Amino acid sequence: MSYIILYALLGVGLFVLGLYALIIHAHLLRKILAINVMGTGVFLVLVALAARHQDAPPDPVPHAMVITGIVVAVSATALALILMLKVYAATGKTELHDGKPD
Amino acid sequence: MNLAQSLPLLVVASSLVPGAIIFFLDEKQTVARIFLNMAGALIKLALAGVMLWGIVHGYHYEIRLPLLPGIDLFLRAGPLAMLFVTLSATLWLLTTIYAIGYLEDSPHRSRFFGFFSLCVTATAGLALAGNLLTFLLFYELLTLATYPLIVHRGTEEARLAGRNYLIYTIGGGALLLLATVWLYTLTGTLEFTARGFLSGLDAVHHPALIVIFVLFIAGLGVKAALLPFHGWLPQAMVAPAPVSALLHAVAVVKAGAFGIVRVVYDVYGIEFAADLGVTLPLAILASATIIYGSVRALFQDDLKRRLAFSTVSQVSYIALGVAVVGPIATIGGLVHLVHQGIQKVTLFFCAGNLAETLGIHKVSEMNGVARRMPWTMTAFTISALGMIGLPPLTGFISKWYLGMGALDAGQNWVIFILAGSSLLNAAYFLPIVYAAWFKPSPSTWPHERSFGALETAWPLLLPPIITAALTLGLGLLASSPISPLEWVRFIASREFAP
Amino acid sequence: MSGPVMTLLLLAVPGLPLLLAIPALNRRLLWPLHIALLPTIVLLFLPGDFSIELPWVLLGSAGMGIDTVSRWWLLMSITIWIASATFLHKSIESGTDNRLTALFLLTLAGQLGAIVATNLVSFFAFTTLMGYAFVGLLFVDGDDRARRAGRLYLVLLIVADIILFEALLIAGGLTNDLGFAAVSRVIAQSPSSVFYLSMVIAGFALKAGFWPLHLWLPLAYGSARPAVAFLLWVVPVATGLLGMVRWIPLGVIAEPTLGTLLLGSGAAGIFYALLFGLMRAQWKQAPLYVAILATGVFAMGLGIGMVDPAIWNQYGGDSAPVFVAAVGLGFAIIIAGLAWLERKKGSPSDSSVADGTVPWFEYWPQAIIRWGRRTGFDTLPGLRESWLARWGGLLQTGRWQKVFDAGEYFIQRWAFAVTLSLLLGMLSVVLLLLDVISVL
Amino acid sequence: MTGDLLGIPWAVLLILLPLIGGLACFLLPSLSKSLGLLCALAILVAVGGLGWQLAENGAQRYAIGGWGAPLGIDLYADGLSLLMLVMAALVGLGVSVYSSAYFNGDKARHFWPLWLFLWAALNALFLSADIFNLYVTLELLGLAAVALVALAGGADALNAAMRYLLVSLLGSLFYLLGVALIYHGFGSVDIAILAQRIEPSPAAWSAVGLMSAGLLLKTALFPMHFWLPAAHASAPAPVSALLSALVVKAPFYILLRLWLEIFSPTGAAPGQLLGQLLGLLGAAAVLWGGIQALRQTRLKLLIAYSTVAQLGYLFLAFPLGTSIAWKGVFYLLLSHALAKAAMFMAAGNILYFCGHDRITDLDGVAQRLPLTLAAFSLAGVSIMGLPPSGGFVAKWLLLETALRSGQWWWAAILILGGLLAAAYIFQVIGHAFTQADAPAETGLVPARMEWTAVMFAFAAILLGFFATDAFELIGIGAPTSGVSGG
Repeated sequence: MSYIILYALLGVGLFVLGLYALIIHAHLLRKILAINVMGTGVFLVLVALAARHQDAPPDPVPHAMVITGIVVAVSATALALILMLKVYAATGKTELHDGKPD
Repeated sequence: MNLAQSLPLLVVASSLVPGAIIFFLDEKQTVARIFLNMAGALIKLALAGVMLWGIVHGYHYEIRLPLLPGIDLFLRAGPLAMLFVTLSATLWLLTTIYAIGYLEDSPHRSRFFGFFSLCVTATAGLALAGNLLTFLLFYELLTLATYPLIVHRGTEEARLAGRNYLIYTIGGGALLLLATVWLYTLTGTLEFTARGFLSGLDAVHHPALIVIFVLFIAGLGVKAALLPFHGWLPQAMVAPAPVSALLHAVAVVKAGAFGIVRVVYDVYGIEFAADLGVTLPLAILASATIIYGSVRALFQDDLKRRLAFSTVSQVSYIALGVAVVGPIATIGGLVHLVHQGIQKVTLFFCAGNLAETLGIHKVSEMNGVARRMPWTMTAFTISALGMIGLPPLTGFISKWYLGMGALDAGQNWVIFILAGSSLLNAAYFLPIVYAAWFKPSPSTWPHERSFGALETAWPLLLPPIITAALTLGLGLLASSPISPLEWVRFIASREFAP
Repeated sequence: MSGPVMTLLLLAVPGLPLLLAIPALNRRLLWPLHIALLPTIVLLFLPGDFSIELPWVLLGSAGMGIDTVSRWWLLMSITIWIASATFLHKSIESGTDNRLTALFLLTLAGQLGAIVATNLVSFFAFTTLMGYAFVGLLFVDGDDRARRAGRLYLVLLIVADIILFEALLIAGGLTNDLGFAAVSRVIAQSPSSVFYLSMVIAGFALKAGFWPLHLWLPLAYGSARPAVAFLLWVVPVATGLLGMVRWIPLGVIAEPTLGTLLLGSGAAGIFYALLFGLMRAQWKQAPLYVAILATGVFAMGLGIGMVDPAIWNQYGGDSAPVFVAAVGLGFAIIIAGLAWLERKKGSPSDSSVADGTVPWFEYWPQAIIRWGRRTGFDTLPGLRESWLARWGGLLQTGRWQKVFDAGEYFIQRWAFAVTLSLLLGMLSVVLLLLDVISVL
Repeated sequence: MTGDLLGIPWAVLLILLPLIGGLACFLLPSLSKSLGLLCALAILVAVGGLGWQLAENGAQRYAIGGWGAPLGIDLYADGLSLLMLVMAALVGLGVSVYSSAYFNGDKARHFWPLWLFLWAALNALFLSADIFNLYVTLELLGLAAVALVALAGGADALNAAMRYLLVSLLGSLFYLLGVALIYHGFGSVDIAILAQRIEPSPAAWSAVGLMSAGLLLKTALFPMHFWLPAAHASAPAPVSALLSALVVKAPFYILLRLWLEIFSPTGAAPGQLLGQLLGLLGAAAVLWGGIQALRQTRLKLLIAYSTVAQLGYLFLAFPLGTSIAWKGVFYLLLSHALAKAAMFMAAGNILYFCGHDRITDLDGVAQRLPLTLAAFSLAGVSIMGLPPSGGFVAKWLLLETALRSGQWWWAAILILGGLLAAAYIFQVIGHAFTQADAPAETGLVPARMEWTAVMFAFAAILLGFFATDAFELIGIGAPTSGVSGG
């Protein structure tokens, strides 16, 4: 088992971890963090898989993708944080109320 | 596309365009609305006349617009189509006059007349439909256009009646759609053809064809108020009288009956349908409806409900005439399409007059009403006697051909159905006539309105008198060259030509 | 006489009364009563047989005409109608119901039309018109008893019309030409003649009030005014008899069973009339029993004619109309005389007041309808209603609501979990895969 | 002249126009209304130009800035993209007109830039030729949409927006993981290249699984629709219209592209199985969405659940899989977009007028807002799939395929779904027709808002008459060539 695979598996692990956290935690900040962890996991997979063989130079395309992805993730996080603050201001809670009809 | 080719389209447009404009008229623009209504109705009638003349002289009127891949929107003015178009155009004119008088000073007239015109558009369209898809299109349009008319009064009762109407008709429409698509997957064509287009199909498909036939009858039977599907009709009586008149005489109920005629003759072909063994069950169903509707009518005190159950019974004559396989019964069934329309429209006009002028809604309130409104009740009486099938009225002609057709086809049991139905018709119509003419009238009526010298407003009085005269005239002169009977004979000769 | 004039006259025989009935509908008019009879009178005195075909009317084979037989009937009818009209004139003047005129004219049109009809369909149409208008006349004119009589007659009339319609259908199935002569010819050779004959006899027996079916006649007679009483013979009875003569191929066909039946009915009628006419000894009722007697005699004659056609050919064909005419005239004279006597004596009419009891022929149908309403036709919809209500209840009870609410809530809360389970499965695949890839 | 016009890179313009428009609105808030409307018109023209180009020259491919794959960004336009672009342009124009009356003041200032950015993302998404760009545009689309939902303010809307954002991000990440696997396995993200290279392999299957899962979550296929009703119902009316008409269609479009061009050759058995599964979920969505819609007491929620049901129809084509069925789905996309936009606008009008959208209290709407009710009803006709609407054409094609292939149960679902739709739509109409006791008016609805709704509804109906022409246009570049003929 090569280290590439190790990285990739690590990425997948982060992804699953983030997913787990996203579901488990009610606090919005934690949810947002969880999403970020998931994103990081995916980026890790991308970067790791860029090296097709241990000897060959890594493929640059996934790296470009990761950079793009990070930009997107940053803006998404910013929006999420703002939204969280607004939710807090409007409801006084940092959680989503579940779909139970009022 | 020349002018002659587009005539069918013009017939449809002659009510669609005025209807569309009327929607946008202000409530107060009464004159403009009346003008549009009358102009549309007269133009339609004139166009129908031109096309009748043309068909007799060998012209063909058809027009196609592509709709779906492989299937067109197809309007064709065949003899059968023209029978229905002429009927609807004539009765639309009269009903419009009636409705103008009936709805004087009531709210939402623009909306009412808009949908009214749409309703007639749909009727004309499904009469002229040259294939099942076009038929389906107008069939559904009819469902939708009628709904606002039924709930027009805006009461809770009207809303529930409308809901019930939709439950039945939308369900029926769904079945019809299913049947149509299924048929299309088997044949690849949906075009109405004299004597059907299915007989060439492989015998493997025959069970499927039987199922499709059942779907068709169920889908169309909802509108035609065949036995288990008739429940919406008596409830729909909350609608204003002109709507009931239109509903029962030309639009909804007739659309169902007309559809059955189309399916049996021009999709399956009567002989093929008989080979499949589906006509006898249809005949039995129609007979059961005839008897059941009459029996139910017997026990209704509400006049319009009684008339509604009478429709349930009478419209099934058409299906019966179709299902008793044979040229003569066909004549009976088809001519009843016209005759029942004229008679029933008269009855509803009269019921509306009673309600509007005197506030009478129940049979038990009708004692001596004929002294107060002799013309209305004369029209009513003539139509009621026509319904019973007394000569020389139109109902007699229908029953005669149905009876002769049954004998001709060796289905003697139908005679007993006819006799029983006549007896029941008499049992629920004659007490009304008796009470109206011969019982002493009460000192006051529920809600009397005065109209000067006339017994009621002339737009309310004229239409029933004309239709009653037609009941008499078309029956008496049934064999004249311009009668519906002659036209129906022409159609039947086409369907059964050797 | 030239063709067009005769045609016009023939058409006017039923046509003029019909036209005159329209303005009389809601106004009290006197003048049409006699004027309506004019064309018939003129026609009566114009010599020669004449007939016309009306190809456009009804089933395409309607026709009218006049011959020796119909002249006799016309003569008799006209006499009675004139008498009746005269009497009616007086009562209308004295201010009774103004609808009398219209109904009188309609009845007149139907009766005269039936006499000049030359085929089954037009005869049927005219007698129907006549019958229903006459029922109206009974209703308008009389008291409770007359109305009751009218209702009974109406029921008989409906049944008779249905039966005759079936007979008509049988005839129509055999021949396209429904003229009397053609039908006689065809029926005589047809295997279904027994059906046809029994239906015709039953139908007209109902209309003419043959013996067991005469019940309404005394009722009507007892309370109707003289003008209407006149008509009792000429309208329902005589026209019914005429129908039998016209529709049955007498003298051609031998049908002993039916003939015997008719004979029996006629004899019973005679017996009944004699017995009751004598027993009641109420002189005012006498003309009616004469009429019943005459009907019985006529029925016997018909019966004999059917048992042995030869006898009919020898006597019946000529004597029947004369007989009917004679009876009719006698009937009219008696009634007129009675009315005159009554007026002279100034005695109040002794028409018995209704006693409030409902006769059996009304009681039973009403009871059946009541029963039917109670048991069947009110419970059936009621049942449906209750089912619908139960269905509505099902829809409204919390159960379904809760199911759907809970379902949607479940999905909302567990959405992530649902997603998770879907995706974790896929992830495990991924992990496996990465293994595979590395091996490759 | 015509040559010059044909030479213009309309596809690039389609992305640039809203982008620049959005920037301009952001910079010049006072002019945002007119700028937005102008931009909407310009986009319509550009779509027209692109359509003409396609009709003349067939499917188009642009390499932006001359850089080719793998590093450059390629745009690809065929009939399917054109369909989506036309849909976006039509709905976009209508929404712009509607919004110009609906939003005022501060909200208008926020709305226009966001909306134009969203439009840019949409157009870019529909024109993307590679699966990574699809990811980027999808993400941008999601962010803009979330911001627009939040525009309504209030606890409900913010909650819904937050949930929507989380779901959206989650879905995108799944998709991106799939993209990573695909790229690793086949060395390209270009759809056309992948279509040739891809072969049935475990890697391909797992990528299919991941990407589909992410996209299904964003398309709100039952049972992953939980976020949709709240988001669509609590957003401002024009935004609801946008979301239901366009935004949910974008992930579906990606799914369609992948399925038709990349996944369909990846082996019959799992494809069949997945297709059946999707069909099953779609059927469940149709029924569940219909029932839930029927049970709603508020109009906008009803419409939102109706969207859930209608999205279910889209998935019925997966098990059927013939080109006729796909045509039906394409048409359903378009007609649903128009009809649903009309419905949400009508609901917006009612809300604007009555101040509430409780269905049982809609008395008298038929009298006071006849145009709005007409819009709702006509749109309902298309939603129910009654002729001659666009919805009918779609339903007919799907029914035909279902019956032809003997899979009658899908036909039953279609019929049942239509009945349910009729039930919930007429529930509203029935209440709207009852007479009001006392008029409870709060404000007059601007004519522009009523008319836009009516125009959309009419367009949804008229769509039924242009099916044959439309299919010719959609057929450019043969987007369904990968599937078996029908």
